[in-house]
Amino acid sequence: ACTNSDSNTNDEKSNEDKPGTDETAGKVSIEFWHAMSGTGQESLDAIVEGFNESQDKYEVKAEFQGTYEESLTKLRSVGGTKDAPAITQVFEVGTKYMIDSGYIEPVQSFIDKDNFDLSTLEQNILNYYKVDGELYSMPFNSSTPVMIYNKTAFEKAGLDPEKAPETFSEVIATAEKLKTDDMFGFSMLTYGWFFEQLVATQGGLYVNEDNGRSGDATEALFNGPEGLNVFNFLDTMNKAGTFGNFGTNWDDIRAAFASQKVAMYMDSSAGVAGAIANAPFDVGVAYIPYADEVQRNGVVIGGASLWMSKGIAENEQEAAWEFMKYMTTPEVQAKWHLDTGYFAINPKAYDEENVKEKWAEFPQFKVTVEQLQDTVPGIATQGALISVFPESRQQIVTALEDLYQGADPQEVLDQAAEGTNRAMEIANKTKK
Amino acid sequence: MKRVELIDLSKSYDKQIDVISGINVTIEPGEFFVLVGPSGCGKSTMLRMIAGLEEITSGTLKIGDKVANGLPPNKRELSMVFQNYALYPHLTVQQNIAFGLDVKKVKKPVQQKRAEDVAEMLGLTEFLQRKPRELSGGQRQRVALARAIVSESPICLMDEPLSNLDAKLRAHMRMEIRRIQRTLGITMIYVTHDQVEAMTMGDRIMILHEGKIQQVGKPIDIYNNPANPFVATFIGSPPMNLASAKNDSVSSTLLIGDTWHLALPANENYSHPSSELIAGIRPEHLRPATKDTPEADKFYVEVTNVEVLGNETVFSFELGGNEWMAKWSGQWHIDSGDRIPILIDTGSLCIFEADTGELIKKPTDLGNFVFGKEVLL
Amino acid sequence: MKRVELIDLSKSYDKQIDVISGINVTIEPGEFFVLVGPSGCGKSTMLRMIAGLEEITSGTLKIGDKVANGLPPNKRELSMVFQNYALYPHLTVQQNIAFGLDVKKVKKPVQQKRAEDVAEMLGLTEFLQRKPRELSGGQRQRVALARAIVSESPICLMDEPLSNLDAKLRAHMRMEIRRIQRTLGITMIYVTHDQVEAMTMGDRIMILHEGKIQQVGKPIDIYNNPANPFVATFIGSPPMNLASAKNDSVSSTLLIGDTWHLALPANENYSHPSSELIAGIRPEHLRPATKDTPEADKFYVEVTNVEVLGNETVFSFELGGNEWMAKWSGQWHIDSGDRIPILIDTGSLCIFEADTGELIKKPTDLGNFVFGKEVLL
Amino acid sequence: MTISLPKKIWIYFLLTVTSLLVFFPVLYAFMISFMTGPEILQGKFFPQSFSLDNYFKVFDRLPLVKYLVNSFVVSVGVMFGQLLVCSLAAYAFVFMPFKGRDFIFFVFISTMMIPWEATMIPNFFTIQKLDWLNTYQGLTIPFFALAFGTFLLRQHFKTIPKELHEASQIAGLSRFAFFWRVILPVSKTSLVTLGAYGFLTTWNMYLWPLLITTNSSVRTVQIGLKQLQSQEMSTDWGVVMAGVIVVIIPTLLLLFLGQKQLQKGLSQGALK
Amino acid sequence: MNTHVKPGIWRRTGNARTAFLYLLPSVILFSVFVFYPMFRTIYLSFFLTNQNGEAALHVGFENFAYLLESSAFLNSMKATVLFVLYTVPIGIIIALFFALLANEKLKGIGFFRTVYSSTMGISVAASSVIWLFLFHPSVGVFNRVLSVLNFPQIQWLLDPEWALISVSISTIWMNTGFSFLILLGGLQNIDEHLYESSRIDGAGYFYRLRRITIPMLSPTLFFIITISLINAFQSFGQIDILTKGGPSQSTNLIVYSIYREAFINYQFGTASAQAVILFIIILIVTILQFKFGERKVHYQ
Ligand SMILES: Nc1ncnc2c1ncn2[C@@H]1O[C@H](COP(=O)(O)OP(=O)(O)OP(=O)(O)O)[C@@H](O)[C@H]1O
Ligand SMILES: Nc1ncnc2c1ncn2[C@@H]1O[C@H](COP(=O)(O)OP(=O)(O)OP(=O)(O)O)[C@@H](O)[C@H]1O
Ligand SMILES: O=P(O)(O)OC[C@H](O)CO
Ligand SMILES: [Mg+2]
Ligand SMILES: [Mg+2]
Repeated sequence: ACTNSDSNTNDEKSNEDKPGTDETAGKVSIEFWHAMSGTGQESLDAIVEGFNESQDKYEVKAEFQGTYEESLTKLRSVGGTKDAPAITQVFEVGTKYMIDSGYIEPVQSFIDKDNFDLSTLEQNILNYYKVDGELYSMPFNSSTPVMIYNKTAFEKAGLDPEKAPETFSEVIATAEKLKTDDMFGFSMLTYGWFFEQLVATQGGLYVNEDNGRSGDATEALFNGPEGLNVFNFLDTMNKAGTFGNFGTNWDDIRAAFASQKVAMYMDSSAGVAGAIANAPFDVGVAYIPYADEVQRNGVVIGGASLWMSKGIAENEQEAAWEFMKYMTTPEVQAKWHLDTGYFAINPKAYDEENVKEKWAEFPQFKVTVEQLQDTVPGIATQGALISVFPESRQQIVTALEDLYQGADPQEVLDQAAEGTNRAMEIANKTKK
Repeated sequence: MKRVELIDLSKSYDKQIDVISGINVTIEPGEFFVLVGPSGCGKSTMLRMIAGLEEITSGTLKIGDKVANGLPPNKRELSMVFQNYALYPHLTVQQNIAFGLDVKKVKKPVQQKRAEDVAEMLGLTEFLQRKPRELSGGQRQRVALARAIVSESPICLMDEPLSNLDAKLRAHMRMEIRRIQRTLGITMIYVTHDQVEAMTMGDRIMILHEGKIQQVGKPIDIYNNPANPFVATFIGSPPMNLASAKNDSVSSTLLIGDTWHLALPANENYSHPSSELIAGIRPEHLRPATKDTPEADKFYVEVTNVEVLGNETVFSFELGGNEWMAKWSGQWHIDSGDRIPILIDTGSLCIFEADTGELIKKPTDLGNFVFGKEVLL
Repeated sequence: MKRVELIDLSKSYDKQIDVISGINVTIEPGEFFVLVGPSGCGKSTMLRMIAGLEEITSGTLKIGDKVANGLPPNKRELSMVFQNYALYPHLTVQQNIAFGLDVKKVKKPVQQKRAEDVAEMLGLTEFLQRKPRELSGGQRQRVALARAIVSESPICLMDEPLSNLDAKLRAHMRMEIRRIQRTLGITMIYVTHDQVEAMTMGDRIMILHEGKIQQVGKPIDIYNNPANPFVATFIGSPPMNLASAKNDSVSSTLLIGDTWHLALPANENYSHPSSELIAGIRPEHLRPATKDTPEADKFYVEVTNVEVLGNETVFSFELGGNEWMAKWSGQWHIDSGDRIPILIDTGSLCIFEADTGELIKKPTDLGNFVFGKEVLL
Repeated sequence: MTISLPKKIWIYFLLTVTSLLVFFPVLYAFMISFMTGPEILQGKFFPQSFSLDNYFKVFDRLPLVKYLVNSFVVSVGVMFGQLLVCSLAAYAFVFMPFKGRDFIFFVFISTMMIPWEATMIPNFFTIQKLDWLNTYQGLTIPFFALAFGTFLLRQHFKTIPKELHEASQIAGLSRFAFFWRVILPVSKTSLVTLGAYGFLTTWNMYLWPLLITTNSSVRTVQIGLKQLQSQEMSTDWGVVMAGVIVVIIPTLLLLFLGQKQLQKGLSQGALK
Repeated sequence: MNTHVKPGIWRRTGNARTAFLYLLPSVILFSVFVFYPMFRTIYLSFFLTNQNGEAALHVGFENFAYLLESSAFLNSMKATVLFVLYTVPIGIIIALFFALLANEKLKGIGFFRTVYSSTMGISVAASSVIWLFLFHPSVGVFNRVLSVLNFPQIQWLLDPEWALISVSISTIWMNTGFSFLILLGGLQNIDEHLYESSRIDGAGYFYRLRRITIPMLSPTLFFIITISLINAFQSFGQIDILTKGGPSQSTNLIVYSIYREAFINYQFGTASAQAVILFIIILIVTILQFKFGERKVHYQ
């Protein structure tokens, strides 16, 4: 790919590090951009190493590129050029953008060519990433939200630690009981993702055009009754003083839970392992709550998937495909699941010995998987597809913050919807 | 060895008042030219203009026959001792001295040799490795001097280069500077406040006052024939005594300071008998009256102040509202309040016209001694 | 009006070499104390120690009976003229002068009045609104002086305050400083290189050499009875002529510089006849021989250099490897190479022991004149 | 100058108290770098034991040595580049009068006001076109010209006694020689300050190196720091703080060495 | 500061030409890496951009009109101004205080100087991480101290009333090191003789401070004030890590808002418009600062 890197001093280095030029080993070398840091990166590096050792035709180089947002920005800048990597990890809300960008090769073409059996993968996950029946990217790290609670505190408050509250009003009541001078009853990270989930589990849509899946969405729907339910739910607790606001930072809310400042909170399934490890008390994991007047629909998949670049050498695409396939194997998924708490996209992974052992030790893990598998398929739980999702999430964060400051729920939701509408309008207007 | 010519040179800092105006003078190649004048009269300004550091407001400056008004300083091939030294604070004494040589790409060993020689001459050898801030005032001044000397440029400008040195060192430096200037044939322009330097070092002196030339000439000529009262009082220490005077052509006497009647020789006659005059006499020409002095020639003065300087004694008295001073060799036991008889010789009198300041009578008897006339060989 | 006492004072900048060592001297209240010495001998250092700007390495400094070693400068109630002026570049002349008063919370109008008065006295009135960088060297120095004068502190330290002024202004300033010091009874410690200042301003002079006291005393006493050859050559300009000498007790003559035999009066006898001596005589005591001089008393010298200073003439000749100088009043027409007969009077001779430098014979005949003895009243 | 004892005590007191306040966060981070997860959440100040586990983990997880070397190369490169480019410009601004000088200077200054974030994307494309992605020059050259540095040096050059310029002119020094041999040595203090600034800001840069590097060949240590923190997985604070300590130690050392260069009065003794 | 030479025309241009040579490296680099992107930014501010960040729809001044009406943007401006007001004066005063302390000639002063300047050696990212911990609502030191002292706890970063103040506190901490270093350098350059002279006059500490130190330090102060103002307007890293602009937009400084608009929302058009407005604000502040500030500055 770097044939025209002329006489700069870095020639050697670039030859070494750039994909496709590892002539000495005769291997096809590709780059894999990801946004995994911390333990996620550790695990990922190990998996990549495993792949490289498992065969001698391909070599994958995993390169960290910053947060989801940062790596996407970078991808936008190099997309379609020789600097683009063969594989990129993009978060779920970037799906629409990626499809529209024209920089990517849908994995569906390889699936077809290779007769890859998709049914081995978790259907609920595929649901999200399938657009118009086609799979554009290979799911990889998937998470869902769960509600984590302090069993010991439940006991102290005279509640059944094995029975977590399920509906909004139950949560409100339980929170009331759990609230002490030092401890709030309930909390949720100020992050749009959780709001999306709480809307979806009620069967509510985020945007029109069937959540953006039957056409470009033009109007936000999350300020409808389902959204309002969520805001009212939070508002009630906030006004009652049973809701603890720990901001937008994952660590803050987790620390609050671990240091018993809050008894129940919403977290990603990927956070369960940490919560259990850090808490000096018994930790319970439950499904996310839903509004009393509706049926539980379940959760939308979160996390990220792997995208293949278009316009790169064929053998590089092949390498990328091989790697993706490798990533779906039960062994890899088991390791990934255990290291990080993300789901195994291949349910067979749950049959692996080490997973079983772990589940025996921490039955809480199972809850996250069950919740996903219990999810009712539908437009709502399939998740929204809009290209301006990050911006919309920002609007929600602001709305939540205003809500916690005592603003009117409907008003702030409408504002967020308005902002989202404008963003969508601009996006549609400027679309090529 | 270059001529420096100043033609109608003027300078103004604020575009309003000229601090220097209409200077016309030619400094000959190899000449030692001394510039004196009261504080603030524009000496440094003039040097700085010649050096190219100060813009010339009007007039022409020629260096070695070429007009140099716009020439940058580094093209003028001169060296300069700044009144405030301007040493390089980050360099050692050695490096400061050798700096100019280094600039001219003189070889290192030669640089070092020359720097050391000059340092030796100026008594700086033991400070060669120090930074300027670790030196005493006089030592810094010597470094500044060394820097100019070592460069051996054809033109050298020195702005009060010896002001912070003691008498002994200064005497030594006077000689050395003069010697070097002669040996190398440097054209030297030298600003000083020191009478001895002015009198002994220069081929010519120029006296500047309020930015204007008062007189240019050989030191001794200026001393003997000051062009105007300003020069008369400026050159010579203590200065020439001055008092208003009137010429009484009838009695052929001169009335000095309204009190002293001095008989004039018959042939002396001042063209403007009615006009106001200024009479001047140097302190050393006010001599003690001796036993043999006829009483009529004695002037009695009441001493107001006495200073015994070791080898001479200066006392003051009042005449016509001015303080007059007399200087006699030796240590005299005089006290304030003493009445002392003194002698005035008309021969040593200067007379100026009061309005124009023009010298109309030169002193004739200057206490000039020639062996064979006064003393027996 | 405070005493300043220095007891065994020493100072070292680098903890190795003492630049000042073992100074013991008491400066009386209201005294005008002059400090002289060659460049780099430690004068400024000593002033700075008294001012509290430089740490005292060892010894005791008392100001007005209190030990002041650790006293911060602002508690010492003194004023100082720095050798390098240390003007505040960001303040105008007026503000510079009034700075100390402002510190002492003197009322604004009073400040202004006093600043203007002093400026008037120093001829700075027209520059009051200028910044230091727009002044000439001498003007800056006068601002520094004004700043010290205006404060009227009981102790005043001045470090070469007149070095950049012309002779006329300097004479004027000498008088003014002396007058103010007397009127206010200030204790003044004054560093100078100027012979006239040293001789005329101080109640006492102290001569410092390489950080050690050479002599302290009244100016005229020091001039007449220098404690050692260093002082002898340092005070007086041109300096005292020195040459090695031997006492021939048999013929009762003194052999000076291996060439001159000087008959000694019978009663003169130097304790160590065999030891090496140094003979010294001041240039003004080398007088011209006249017709009446007996040929035996004449010494013929060959003139090597002549300087006519206007009111006096200095010429040099060589004696025993040293350059000697003679100074005669008036303008003498002497040329280099002339052979001139001169007279030496044993009465004006100084004799020092060569090893210790101790003065063993004071000059008796100093050309002292008293009216009534030499001249007729 | 002498300082009296009570004043000395008072100053030492103030120095100690304020430096403790200033240094507390760093000290705290240092302590945390030895703690285990639960210890941290319990909010202790002193770790139970000073175990180096977290440090081992840091070095284990990342090619930290390589990152440190890269950071060092890049920071030193930017430092020297800035010193050269800025001092040249500042010199022109102070010692060469020309028409429109103030205007050009102001244009220079105005570049400081342009938010870096606003220029980053076009710059990225420029670097990409130059084929400087993943190279040291891509990481350094865009930062060589620095209005801030030009400004800093100009302020300092303006305080240099003009007599030095004059003396040098008379000595026959060319413009450049004066710059090189007098101005730069005399301005050591400011150059050290600017050097420290350039080094440290480069050392601390995150977004740009992230953007123009796609692999670890020339990546700098701040990206490493970021890699230690994870968004959704519980951050291992002990390890992060260990990383923080590893990352700041070289810069603290540099500051310590640099401050020795901030000696008193480099232009003192120049004038009478 | 000029080489007083007769202004012949050839010579004047000669000066300009040499000057240009010295300025050339800066000029080239600025043109490529600052001016070109800046013009591009200005250009983009008149467009709506597509998902790839390319100008897609010319909208004239619409972006600006939208921003100036948008309460969110006005709020950003307000937050920015408040942030500048909180951080710049206090930061400089503290740094000056430290610099004055550390300028004393005492044993071990080097250690203290290093400590004071240490925050400069800690990247914004690293220090923000540390402060995030200090401000932590549950395990943070500040709240622990408050609870030990029996004061009500403060939601440092979560309460919109406090968030900006908290961010300001940490920003001041981060910036003192640098300001300190610059001011110390300035102090060190003041001629010792001036202090000597004033001490002899009996000037007390504060008098000296007011009449000598501050005026002589004025070029440095002017410099650091200008720089601090500009830096404050452009603070980004701490916001990103500490609050991400929240809560309730209370810390959504303009630069952060630009970042979000450009890097998260990928709206280069409006982001550019914001950048242009920010640029104009800083420009005005700096011009004022030069106009009124530099007058009081004393150069040698
Ligand atoms: N800061 C310093 N560090 C080291 N040595 C110094 C320092 N200041 C002065 N000296 C040395 O101490 C000696 C005495 O210096 P001082 O300034 O007291 O001399 P001075 O008598 O005032 O001379 P001058 O008449 O030339 O001003 C000199 O040799 C000088 O070089
Ligand atoms: N930069 C300036 N701006 C305005 N006026 C100035 C400037 N420099 C000097 N002057 C004034 O010009 C006049 C001449 O100054 P100059 O320095 O030439 O005097 P000088 O003869 O060298 O005096 P001195 O013997 O005191 O050094 C003085 O009155 C001085 O105040
Ligand atoms: O942090 P992750 O990987 O669980 O992803 C959470 C959200 O789905 C990101 O958009
Ligand atoms: Mg002058
Ligand atoms: Mg001195």
